[in-house]
Amino acid sequence: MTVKVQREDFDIGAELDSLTEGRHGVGGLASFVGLVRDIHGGAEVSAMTLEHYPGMTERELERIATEAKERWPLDEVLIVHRYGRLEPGDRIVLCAASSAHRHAALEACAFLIDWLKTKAPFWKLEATGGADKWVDARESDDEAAKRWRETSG
Amino acid sequence: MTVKVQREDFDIGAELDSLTEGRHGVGGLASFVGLVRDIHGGAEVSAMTLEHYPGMTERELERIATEAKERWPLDEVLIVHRYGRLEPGDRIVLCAASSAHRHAALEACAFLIDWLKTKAPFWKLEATGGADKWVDARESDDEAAKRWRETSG
Amino acid sequence: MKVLYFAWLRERVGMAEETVTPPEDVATVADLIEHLKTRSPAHAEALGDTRVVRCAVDQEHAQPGDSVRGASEVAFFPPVTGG
Amino acid sequence: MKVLYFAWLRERVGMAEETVTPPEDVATVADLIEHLKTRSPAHAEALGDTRVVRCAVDQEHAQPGDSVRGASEVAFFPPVTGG
Repeated sequence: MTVKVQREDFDIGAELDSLTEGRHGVGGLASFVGLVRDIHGGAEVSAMTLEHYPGMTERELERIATEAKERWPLDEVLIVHRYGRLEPGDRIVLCAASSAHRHAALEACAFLIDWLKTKAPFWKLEATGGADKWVDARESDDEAAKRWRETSG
Repeated sequence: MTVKVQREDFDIGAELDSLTEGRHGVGGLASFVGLVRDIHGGAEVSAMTLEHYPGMTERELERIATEAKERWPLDEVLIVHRYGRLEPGDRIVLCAASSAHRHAALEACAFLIDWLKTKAPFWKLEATGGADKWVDARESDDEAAKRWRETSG
Repeated sequence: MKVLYFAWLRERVGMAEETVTPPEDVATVADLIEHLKTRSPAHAEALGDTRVVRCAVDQEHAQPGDSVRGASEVAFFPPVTGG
Repeated sequence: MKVLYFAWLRERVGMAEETVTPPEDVATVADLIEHLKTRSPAHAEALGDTRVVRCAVDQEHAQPGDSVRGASEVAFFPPVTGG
């Protein structure tokens, strides 16, 4: 299991090769690369800055990688996540899972990226048309409202 | 859409980068790499030779790539498939799909590799313990029996 | 007409490719198989079990009843075993 | 106790980190928020809408009723927006 949180870009080929090199029981390797899009919510995005919580981010990513290994018969799990300033077309995240069985690898990879894209401890500051704006997490707001209400009653 | 059927190995990083380079509307890139396992059906495999039907293979792969683009809102689809002699740990196939939406990319990638691993026009000759043996396609045999029976009656 | 054989069908027939001019009454894939079986004992053996013989006419998958008239390339092969 | 702020909470409070020694009666995350709000108008404004404030105690997600006693690091941040 490998988890990296880094400012630098990553080399997809080198990262993926490291998962399978010398391992002859691996039938398949599923991976997903997330990239910065130039459009978000209809507005043009010129850049984005990802802030995170150093230390806690790594712990949370290791936790979800461990959960994937518990749910599926995986050989290896890899997560590489960038932070800092990123521009459209830049790579943000790579997640990958290898297994003797292709469906295990594919499902684990989908599970990882769904979690990473919605629940990983990152905050997005988007530059749209000159102005910098923190991206809202709308659905979580509603859930949160309920959560805080329950304990304040 | 890119389809390659080749004897040589491929460079995962270079192939995947070519799908997203300079395209800023792509949010995600899902991919799968299939590798030769050293075990098949309980027997140790020392090597495998993939035979194919040059010309028809490319047409069939282009057809399934086109079908994926019709089913999901994809930006690009890539299939690279090797033939010839391969050893455990060698890469056999790479398929990838890119899209503005991660679920489209993930589902299309799973669709492609399921088709490639079961229905692509390749025949496997496995070397197990000194002997070379053509791999059977059991399920298809039964279907086939029915098919030929229907027309011979 | 060019006839191609792949995988163990190629090995059993003993060749990868041959050129045949089938008689006038060969209309379908099934007819062509019966004709090819008369060419040699190896052909008869290789093409004997039609449950495990697949066919493509001009690089399109074909059924036993499909026409081979005017085809330039007919291929026979076992069920595919995938990549 | 070290208190950390992230994203727009950091901007509104006007600092990324501060060291606080809360009074004895601060037992929970909710208590700590009330205490921090007394430190400055910026704190009061930033931490005012608890619907959009999340907390971690010693790098573990925490609920408003969870204890902060003995904690060495408490962080406040908006709901995550993913990678």
